[in-house]
Amino acid sequence: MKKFMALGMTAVLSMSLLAGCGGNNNNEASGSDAKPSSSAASGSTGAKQKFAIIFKNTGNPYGEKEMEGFKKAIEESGDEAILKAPDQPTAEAQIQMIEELISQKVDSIAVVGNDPDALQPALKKAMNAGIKVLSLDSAVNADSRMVHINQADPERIGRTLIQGVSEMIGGEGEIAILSATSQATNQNTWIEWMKKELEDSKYANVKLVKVAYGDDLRDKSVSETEALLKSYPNLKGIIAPTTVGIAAAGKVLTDKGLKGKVMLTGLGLPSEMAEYIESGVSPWMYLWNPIDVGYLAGYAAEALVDGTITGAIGEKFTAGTLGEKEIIADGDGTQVMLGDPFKFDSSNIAEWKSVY
Amino acid sequence: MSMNNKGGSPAPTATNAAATAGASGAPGPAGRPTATPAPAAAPKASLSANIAKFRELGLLAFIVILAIGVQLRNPSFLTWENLNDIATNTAILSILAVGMMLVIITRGIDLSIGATLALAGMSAALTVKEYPGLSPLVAVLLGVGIGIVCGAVLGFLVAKINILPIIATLGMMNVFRGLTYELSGGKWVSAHQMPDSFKAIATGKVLGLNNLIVIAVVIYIVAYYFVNHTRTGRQIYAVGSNPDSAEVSGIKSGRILWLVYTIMGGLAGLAGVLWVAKFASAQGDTASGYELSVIAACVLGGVSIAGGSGKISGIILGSVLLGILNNALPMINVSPFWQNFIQGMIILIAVLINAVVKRGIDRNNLMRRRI
Amino acid sequence: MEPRLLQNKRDFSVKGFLLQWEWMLVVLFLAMTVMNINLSEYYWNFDNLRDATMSFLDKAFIVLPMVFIIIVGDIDISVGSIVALSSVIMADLYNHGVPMPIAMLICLAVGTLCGYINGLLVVKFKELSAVIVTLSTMIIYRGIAYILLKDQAAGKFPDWFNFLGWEYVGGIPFILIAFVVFAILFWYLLHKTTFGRKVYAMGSNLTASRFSGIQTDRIKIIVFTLTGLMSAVCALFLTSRMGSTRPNIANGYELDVIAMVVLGGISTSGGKGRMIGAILAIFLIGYLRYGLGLVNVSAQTLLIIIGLLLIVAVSIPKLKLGKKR
Amino acid sequence: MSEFILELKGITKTFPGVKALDDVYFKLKPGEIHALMGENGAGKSTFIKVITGVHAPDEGDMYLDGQKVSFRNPKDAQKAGIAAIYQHVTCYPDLTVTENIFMGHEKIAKGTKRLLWREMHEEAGKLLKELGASFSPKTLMGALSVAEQQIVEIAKALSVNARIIIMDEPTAALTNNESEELYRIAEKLRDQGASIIFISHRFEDMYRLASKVTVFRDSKYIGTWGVNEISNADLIVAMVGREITQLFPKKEAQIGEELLRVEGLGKTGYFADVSFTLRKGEILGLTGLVGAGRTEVCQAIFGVERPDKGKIFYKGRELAAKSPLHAMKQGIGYLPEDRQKQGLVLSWEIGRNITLSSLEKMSRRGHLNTRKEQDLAKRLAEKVSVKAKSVFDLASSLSGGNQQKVVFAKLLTADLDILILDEPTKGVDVGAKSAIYEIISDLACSGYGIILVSSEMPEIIGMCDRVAVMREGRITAFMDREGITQEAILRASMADAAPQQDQQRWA
Repeated sequence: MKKFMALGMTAVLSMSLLAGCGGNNNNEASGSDAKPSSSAASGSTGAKQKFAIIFKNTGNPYGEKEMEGFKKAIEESGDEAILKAPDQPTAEAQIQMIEELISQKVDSIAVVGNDPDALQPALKKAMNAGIKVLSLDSAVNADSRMVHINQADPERIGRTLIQGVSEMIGGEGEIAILSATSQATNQNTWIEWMKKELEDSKYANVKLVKVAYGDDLRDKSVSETEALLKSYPNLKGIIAPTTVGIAAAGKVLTDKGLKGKVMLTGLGLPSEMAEYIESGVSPWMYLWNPIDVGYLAGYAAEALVDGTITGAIGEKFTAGTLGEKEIIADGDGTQVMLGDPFKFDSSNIAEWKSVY
Repeated sequence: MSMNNKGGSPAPTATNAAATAGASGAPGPAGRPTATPAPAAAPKASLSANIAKFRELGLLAFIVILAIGVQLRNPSFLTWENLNDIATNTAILSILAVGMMLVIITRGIDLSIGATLALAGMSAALTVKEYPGLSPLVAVLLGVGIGIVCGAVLGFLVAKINILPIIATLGMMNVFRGLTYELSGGKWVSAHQMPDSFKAIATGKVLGLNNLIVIAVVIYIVAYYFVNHTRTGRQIYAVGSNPDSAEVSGIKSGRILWLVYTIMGGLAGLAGVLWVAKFASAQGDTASGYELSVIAACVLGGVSIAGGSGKISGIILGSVLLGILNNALPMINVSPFWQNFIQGMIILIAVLINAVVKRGIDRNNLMRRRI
Repeated sequence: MEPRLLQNKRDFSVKGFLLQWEWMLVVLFLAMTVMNINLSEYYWNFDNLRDATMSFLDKAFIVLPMVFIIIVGDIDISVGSIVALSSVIMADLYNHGVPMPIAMLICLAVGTLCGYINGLLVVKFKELSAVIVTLSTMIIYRGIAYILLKDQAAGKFPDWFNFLGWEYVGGIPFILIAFVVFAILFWYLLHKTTFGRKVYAMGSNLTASRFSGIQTDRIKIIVFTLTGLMSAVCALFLTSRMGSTRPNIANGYELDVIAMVVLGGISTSGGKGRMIGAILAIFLIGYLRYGLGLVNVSAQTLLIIIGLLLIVAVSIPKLKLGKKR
Repeated sequence: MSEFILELKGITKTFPGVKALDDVYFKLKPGEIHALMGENGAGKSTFIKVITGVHAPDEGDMYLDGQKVSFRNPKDAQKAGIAAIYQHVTCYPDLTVTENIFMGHEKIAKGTKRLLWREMHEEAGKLLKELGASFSPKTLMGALSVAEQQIVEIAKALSVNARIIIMDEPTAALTNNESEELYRIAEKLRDQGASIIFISHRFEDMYRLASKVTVFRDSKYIGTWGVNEISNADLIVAMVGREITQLFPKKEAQIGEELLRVEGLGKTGYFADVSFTLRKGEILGLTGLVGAGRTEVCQAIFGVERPDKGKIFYKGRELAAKSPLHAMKQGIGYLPEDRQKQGLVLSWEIGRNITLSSLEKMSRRGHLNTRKEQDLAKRLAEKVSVKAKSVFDLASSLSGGNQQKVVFAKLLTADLDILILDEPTKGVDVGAKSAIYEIISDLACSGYGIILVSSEMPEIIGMCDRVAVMREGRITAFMDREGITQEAILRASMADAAPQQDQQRWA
């Protein structure tokens, strides 16, 4: 008899559990507006058009900001934004999410690709279903998108970083790069451009000794940085084009009291780096404003959906506060450029560190 | 020692038996030496005892050789500073290894420590962010507390509902990880939001040694005393060595299990705070997959997954070996793409050698028995 | 003593029948379905339900043989890495001009080999538990994948390769058909053949099985090899769905797979469990994820739900036993 | 103040499904050795667990020195001075002897709860000396022989200076001399005023030691007698509930041609130049002390462990069994010593157990024909008359004797002509024993060649056509049916020149 009860209990438990979670998810909706689930959980079926964005992975402030900007743009034009991000930064998970969005018959999908090619079949399927697809930040290949929102020209990033570091170390000495995972596409492109820039004769005395990979893990980034410092005692500068890496490096340099001896620059979140920029461990670093990237993507998506643009070169559209933007060529695809990377130094870090 | 005992015991037993026999004036034959150790029973544990010794020496030797090798490639390896770094970076791992050893001794395993660590770390970080004035000690206690709660939940699932540890921890791993994200709302807590007093937990020094090292050492001393010199400590081994007779001899296995997982949780919580303080940043995905390194450390340290055996000295060596690997591979310019492979190989080889040595000793013991 | 005749009938109890774990899964499945239908208007829709399978069935191919391994009383946590390695080798060969069909065969061969190595190690070094062995091979296999592909992704497969993961046969996703076929094969192997019977025997009492003339070592090797092979099959479908591959694909698959097997009622202490349970579990988790995905439940909430589901599901029968004692 | 130190009245204990104890009575006088007998499953072990507080009785009272007591857990019983030595030695192989002795009542310092290792080692050493054991208390328990482990168990009982010591089949795993040893210890304890409850299947144990005997049957109380006032026969009746006409129904089988010839078989550390032959219809006894290498020889022939030296000839052809399967294919079957661990899948139905070793027979291209399987299982189960409702009952639900019968049935599925039976009646109750003996001699008559490994003299003497006695891995004597006597076997199994030999062996 108690066995039957157990069975019944199972049913009840599972029901309540699942329902409970559904509920919990509704609360989020009413609770914080930052929550992805917010708009959708209420299962609204109004005339509102649905614009979805998929970031690399959850729990990443940079991504939160990008999605926030996207949401802002979409809501300015009175539509509904769906914000998604898998728990692991993998293409597999993103494909699954794209499938889900296709089922929901959204009007547009903006994706920050975990892999340039892997998403192609899924995104193609979406486009065939009449969904407008664009990528932002980290691009997917030209066939699987209509347009790409480029936060900043990879060439410019690469070259500026080299210029920056060589200026810091007075034009001569050994430098090293601390990247994210060996797989990260945009990091790799930037590094390519850095190497190109270095070929310039004026960097004759600047020597790139090693590219290390911190896998965007704190502990690994730290031990990699320490290894750099020990293997290359007269290392002058470190370029870390990744938010985790640069912060970890900043921490190591601070703890080892190498401020001023080893220069640090790269791409990082102001909030993460404020400490080290104010202390001077990293005189300055670069980053674009992720909020704007998302915001621009939002307007681009709107434009694609209401047909003002199709993703062809030369088309123009107004992106809210960012004003008018034009679509330009990018390899065999097309893109919209946000602008140059933004330079953060002791003068302006204070105001930005609270923003993102 | 145990080898001689193994050999030494049976014959004399019998002879003394004869003595007592004479004493109680019993018939002749009984007095004659008889007992040959039942081969089934005899080799097993005495060997594992030998191994325990042998393997640690072997491990030590291996570490030394490795160190020398690296030193030749990169002279800055065996410098006080670098050793200090290794110790500092290994501290957290080794702290967790203590808890994991206890869990494994009871025939369990804990996959959730990475998540617990993250949860505790994040909560502590958020707290100090809100109340910068807060004494770091409070933050530490908070972290430990949260860890203990997580551990207690696991302990309950394992001990009271008796779910298999691997499953229970697998499930709760997801839960804790999820909670961490929920808690942080996807944000990170970064350096400038943490008061220096908090960051000082990990940077501060006590007589030239980084706090982390000191804390680890203290924990090891306490742990050593606990497992070797307290009743509860020994009962942990008892439960792992033979759960049934533990019941019979009135040991509350349930409580012991519960305790073990709670300790593991507490240590994970502590590690969480230290981690966050060390890297001056708390993320949702902190230390994901870290549990594998910890388990590897225990295995290298000779903690038997079958339960019942495992020594503090062993896991120290195990953690140190891993620590050296993490530090050395980048330093001798091993291509980052090879590092995975090498680490895996070293773990595999270590355990295989272990097995082979064991067999060797086994054979020798049999040789000694003249037929 | 007087020879007594034994009854011919197994005494059948309705209770016992209804109490099988699989029924609990069915109940859970219904509960889940009802919930999903209420949550999203897109859920109860043939096309959607059909296409959803495409995105969660790849893992399922590994679940099938993993059931065997766990029934034998071992475990294999290297499957994710085997998927990565075989997929990477296939892609690499193809990019070096090897014709795709051959590359695919080699992919299967690689998976099989990896599995065989696992099996061999587990059998030859009985004093090491399978956890340890596969823990290290897990790191090693993925390590090799990294060595081969370094920081590139390999892909640009011929279009027909998409068929595996994306195309339909008579309106049914090919991957679904393939899975059903394999599922039936493995179900038959486990429940209808001497091999399956021996696997159960080994899981319940290894020594007795050996003394009863079962070649335990051989069977263990076969089971591990099968797992390797099926991991490679998974690699084929996964790679096809991704259109490109890199050393870090299928990261953490082992945990998902094991979770499904356990949820399917296969006891990790060996000897117990049924194929049907595991299959139910696959679809339970798959559709649960999908349904919650439709209402865009955040990833972290999903984590929590899946975790709790696992715990709750496993606790129920234990609670029952608990009352008994 | 009653004359009884321990008294139980109307104890009843029910587990889901089974009534393990049904209104049981028991009285124990101070300084008395009281035998408790009964077939397996008669409820003895449960009874013990009630006394030691592992189980709480559903009904009935328990009096200690006339005071009513009720133990909530083993600790209470320990405090009350009750200690038990369990049937299967319950020790911690990974821990030292000292810890095993003091587990549950360690000596700890007053203030700091520190364990007082030195004190414990010293006391453990003392206890062991008293018991005539000489191994160091720091030895790992797992390194000891079964007999030595028994001694540790007893030391444990002493360490709590128990007034009531319960020995649950302590001699089951011991050789005669080791038993002798144990008897003396028991008597010593009694003379020191302890009361002992002694459980055993062996009548010799009872007659040797006990002054009173209480019998249980089918979890009921049958009666209590003075040992000298009840005859062996009556006792058996009391235990089994019926006469056992003939314990050793040895039928004369005619001995045929040679089936097996073993020449100079040897395995490092276990046995050396073992040679013997086995013929059709013959029962060859293989006896000697536990650890003399009998089991190892058998398993070598059966292909479990490869021998390093020597040849095995099977029907004239040389044969080196690579694996049990290979051996069985040739026609050699083995009934393992430990039926629970090596013989059966306890969690399985009887039927499945029976067919396990011959699945191929019931399958076509791997497909298993369950009909065929069940029929075969049923037929064989009936042939060896397993007491069960159907072949679908779980093996774990059977008594020791019936479990053993199932293992026999399993052997019969394969077409063998050599059976190696390793301690086939170990821990089997009287009733089932004779049944098993019957099966054995029937098999012999039907032409099997049988190797019967056993430590039980009467069994060997009653059943075998020839006996080979082993000592320390070598065969020391062969005897024919006529020549077999208890003394002869004992003489052959004991090392005369042993002491110095042993010294060398362990040097």
